[in-house]
Amino acid sequence: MRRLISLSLLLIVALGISLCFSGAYFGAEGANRAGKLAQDRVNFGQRYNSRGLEENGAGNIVASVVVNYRGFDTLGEVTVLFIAAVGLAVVLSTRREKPARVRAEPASLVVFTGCRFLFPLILLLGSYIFIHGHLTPGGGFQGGAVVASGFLLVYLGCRGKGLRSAGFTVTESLSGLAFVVLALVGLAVGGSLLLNFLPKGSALTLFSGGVIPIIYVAIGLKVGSELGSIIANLSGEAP
Amino acid sequence: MIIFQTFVVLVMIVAAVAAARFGDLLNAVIACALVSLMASIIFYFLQAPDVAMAEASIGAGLTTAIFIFAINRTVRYERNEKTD
Amino acid sequence: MVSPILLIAVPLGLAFITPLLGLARKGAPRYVPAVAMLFNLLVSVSLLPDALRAPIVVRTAGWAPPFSIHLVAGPLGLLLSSLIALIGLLVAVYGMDYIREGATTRYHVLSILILVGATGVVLTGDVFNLFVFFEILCISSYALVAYWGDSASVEAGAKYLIQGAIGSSFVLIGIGLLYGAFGALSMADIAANVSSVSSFRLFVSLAFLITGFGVEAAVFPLNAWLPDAHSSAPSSISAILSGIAIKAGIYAVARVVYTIYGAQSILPFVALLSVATLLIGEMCAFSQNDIKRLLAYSSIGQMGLIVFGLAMASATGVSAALFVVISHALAKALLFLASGYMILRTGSREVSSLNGMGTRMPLTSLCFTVGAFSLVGLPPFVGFASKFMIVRAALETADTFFVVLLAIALIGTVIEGAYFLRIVQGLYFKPAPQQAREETRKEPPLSALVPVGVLAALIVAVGLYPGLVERALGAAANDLLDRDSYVQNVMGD
Amino acid sequence: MSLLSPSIHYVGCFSLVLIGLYVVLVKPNLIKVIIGINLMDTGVNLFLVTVGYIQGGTAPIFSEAARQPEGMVDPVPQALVLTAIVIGVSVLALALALTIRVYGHYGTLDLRKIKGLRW
Repeated sequence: MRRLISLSLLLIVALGISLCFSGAYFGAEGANRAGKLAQDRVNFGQRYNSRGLEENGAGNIVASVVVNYRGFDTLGEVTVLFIAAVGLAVVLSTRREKPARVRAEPASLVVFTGCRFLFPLILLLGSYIFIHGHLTPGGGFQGGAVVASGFLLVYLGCRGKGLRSAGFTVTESLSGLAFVVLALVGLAVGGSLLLNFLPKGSALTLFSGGVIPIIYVAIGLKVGSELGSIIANLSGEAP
Repeated sequence: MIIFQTFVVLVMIVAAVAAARFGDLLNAVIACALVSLMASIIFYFLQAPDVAMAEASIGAGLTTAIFIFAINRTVRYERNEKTD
Repeated sequence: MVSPILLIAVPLGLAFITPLLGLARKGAPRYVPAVAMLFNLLVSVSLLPDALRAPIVVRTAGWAPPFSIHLVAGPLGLLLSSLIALIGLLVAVYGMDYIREGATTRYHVLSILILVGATGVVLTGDVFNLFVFFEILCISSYALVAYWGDSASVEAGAKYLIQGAIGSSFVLIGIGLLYGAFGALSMADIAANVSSVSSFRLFVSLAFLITGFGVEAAVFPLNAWLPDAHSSAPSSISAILSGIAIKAGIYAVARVVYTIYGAQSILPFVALLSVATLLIGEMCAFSQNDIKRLLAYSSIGQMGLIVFGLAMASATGVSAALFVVISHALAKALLFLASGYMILRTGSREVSSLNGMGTRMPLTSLCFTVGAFSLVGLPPFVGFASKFMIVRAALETADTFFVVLLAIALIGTVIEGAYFLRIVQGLYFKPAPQQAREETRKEPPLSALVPVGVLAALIVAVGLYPGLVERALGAAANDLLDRDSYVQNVMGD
Repeated sequence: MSLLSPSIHYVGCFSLVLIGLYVVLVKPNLIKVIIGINLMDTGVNLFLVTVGYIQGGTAPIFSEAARQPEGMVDPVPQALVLTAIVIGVSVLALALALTIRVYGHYGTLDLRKIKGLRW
C-alpha cells in the first residue's frame, strides 16, 4: 500500500518535470521562448561577468559573486555549517548507552609516519586554495574541505593523537566572528553590509579583490575547523 | 566530446541505480561516491570548475568518509540486522 | 537610524562568540540569547513606525536591487520580527534555569540561531536567501528536537529531518526552475516579470516551492512530523517551534503565492486543504492523552485557521490571519512554557496527572487557564478578537464557498473548546493523584514565572484593546497583498 | 547535436532526483534513506548548474590569457550550488548522527521495526 502511494507520487513528480521541459524547450512555441529567455538570462549573469572585474577586482567571478554580490547567502551558509557542527555535538554528546567500543588496532608505523608527513602538506595545499580563491578556481569551501580531509587523515592514521576539540571551537568562533566583523565594518564605512571597502589592487595579482581574499581566508578556516569537528565527532574519537 | 559526456551521464545514472539497489550499505556508499565523482566531471564540462572542486572534495571525499564512520558505528547490511 | 540588517548580523555574531564565552566562563552562555533577543526586540519595535510609512529596503554589498541580496523590512516583516524577538526573549529567560542537563552552551547557541533563521525568513527579499535562512531555521530545529537524547526525541528528530530534507530539495528545484525562467532571484524582480512566462511552467515551479515550504508550515498532507517533533523537544523549544517556526513556514508560502506569483486561482484549493488541516488537527488533539502531543495537534488546527484566513485573499481575511498568528504565538508559547514545569513537577505527560494542579501551582495554573481560554476563543482574551475577525472576514466575502467552510471551521473550534475545558476542569476541580496529595505549594522559579506572567498579561491586554495591533495588521496585510507597490518600493530608485 | 548536449544533462539530473526520491520513499533502512537524500541533493545541484550553462561558453574566470567577458557562463548558479553543496553536507552529517543515536536506542535501522515512527 505504502509502496503504491509512493510510486504514484513519484510518477506525478516525473510527469510534471518532463511536461515542463518538453513544453519549454522542445515545443514549437517553447523553443522560441527558450531562446528569448536565454538571452535575458545571459544579460543578467553577463552583468556580473562584464563589470565584476572592475567592481571587485577579483579575477574569479564566482568568488566575487559568492563573497560580495551574494555574500549574505554565504554568511548564512557558514552559519548552517556551524549549526551542523554544534548540533552534531549536541546529538552525540548526550550520555552514551553503550560502553566505549573496543579500541581499534593502532595504525602501523608506515601509515603513522606517512600521516605525520602528509598532514602539513595537505594543510598547505588547503591554505593555498583558499588564499588564491579570488584568482583561480577554488576558494574558502574547497580549501576548507581539503584542510578537513587532512584532519580525516589524522583521525585515521594517528589514532588517539588527534587535535583537541577546544582548538576547533576557538578557530570556528574566531573565524566566524571575523566574517561578521568584516561585514559590519562595511556597514559602518559605507552604510551597507559586506561592502568591499578596501582598495581593489591591480587585477589578477595576489593582492587584489579588496576584502574578498580576507573573507575567503576566514571562510576557509571556519569551514575547515567545522568539518574537522564533524569528522572528530562522527568518528567517535572526540571526548 | 558529446559522446564522452553522454557516457559520463550514463555511468552516473547506473551508479545511482546501483546505490539504490545494493544490499550492502558499504557498496551503496561507494556507488554514491562514484555518482559524486561523475557529477564533478560533468560540472567541469559545464564550465563550473569551482563547483567541480567542491563536489569532488566535499561530495565524493568527505561525504563518503562520514557515511563510512556511521556505518562503522551501526550496521553494514540493509536486511541482516545482526551487528557485524 | 539603525539598519534592519543588524537584526540578523548582531545575534549571528553573538552566536558565533558564545562557545568562546562558554570556554571562558561556564555560566555566561545562558544570558546570551536573552541579550540578543532584547536587542532585536528594541530595534524592531523602534523601526516599526518608519516601516509603517514606507518599507525600508536594505541593500547588501552596496549594489542596488536586484543585483545583490536585499532585505525588505516592510510592516509585515517588522511586525513578525518583533513577535519573534518578543517570544524569543521570553523563552530565553525561561531557558536560563529550565535547561540544566546536557550540552547547555550548545543549546543556547542553537536557540539563538533558530530565531535568527526565523527573523531572516521574514525580512529577506531574495528567494534563494529565503531558502538559506529557512535551512538555518530547520537545521537548528532538527538538532534541538533531539536535545534530550532519549529514544522518542531522537526518533522524532530523524523523522523531521528526513521530511524536511525532501522539502528543501523541492524548494531548490523550484528555485532552479524560477532562475531558468527569469534569470533573477530577487522576489520583486520576478514578480514584475511573472506574466512573461507560460503559465504551465510557472505552475510546476509554484508546486515545487509550495510543497517544499509546506513541509515546515505543516499544512495537511505534509504534517506527519509535527506532533512527534513538537512533543519530544524540550518545552522551551516546543514553544519556539509552535509559536514561531511554523509561522515562518506559512509566511514563506504566503510570500511565494501572493507576492511572487500573484496566484489567486489556487486559493480555493488551499482553503479546502486548510479546513481539512483544521478538522484533522482538532480531532486528533481531542483523542490525545499526552499533554504536549495535545498542544502540538492543537497547533495543527490553528495553522488550518491561519491558512483559511490567508486563502480569502481579502484585506480583512489576511489581517485576521495575521491576528491569529499573533494570538496563537502568544497563547501556545504560554501553554508550552507553563506545562513544561508542570511536567517537570509531576514527572509525567499524562493529561490526568495535571489534576489538582490549581492548588499546587496556583499562579502557573492561572496563566495556563488564560492561555487555554484564549485559544478556545473566550471573550476577554486575544483569541476571541482574532477568531471574531476571521468570522467577520469570511462573512464579508459573501461567497457561499467560504461561508460553508467557515461553518465547518467553527465545528473545529467547538471540538477545541471541549478538550481545553476538560483540562482546565482537571486543573481546578479534580482531586490530585494519591501520591501528590501531601505535596505543598511550590511555584516554578522566577525565571519561568515572569515569562509566563508576561505572556498572560499580553493576552489579556491585546484582547481588551485590539487597537494596539490593528493598525499594524492592516498595513501588514497590504504589504502582502499589494504586489505593485511592493515591486515599486524595491525596484523604484 | 547542439540540442542534445543540455538535454542529456537534464535527463541525468532528473534521473538522479527521481532515483533519490524513490529510495527515500520506498526503502525501509535509515542509512539507505539518507543515501537517497544525498542522491537527490547531487541531482538538484547538477540541475542548477545546467540551468546556468550556455552552449560553448567558458568558465567565468579571468586570467592573463582570457580577459574578455564575452561567452562566459552564468556565475550565479555556480555560487548557489556552492552554497547548496555545503548545506547538503551539513544536513547529511546531522542525519547520520541521529542515525547513530537511533541505532543506540533501538538496535535496528529498520524503520518498520522502530516503534512510533509512523509514516
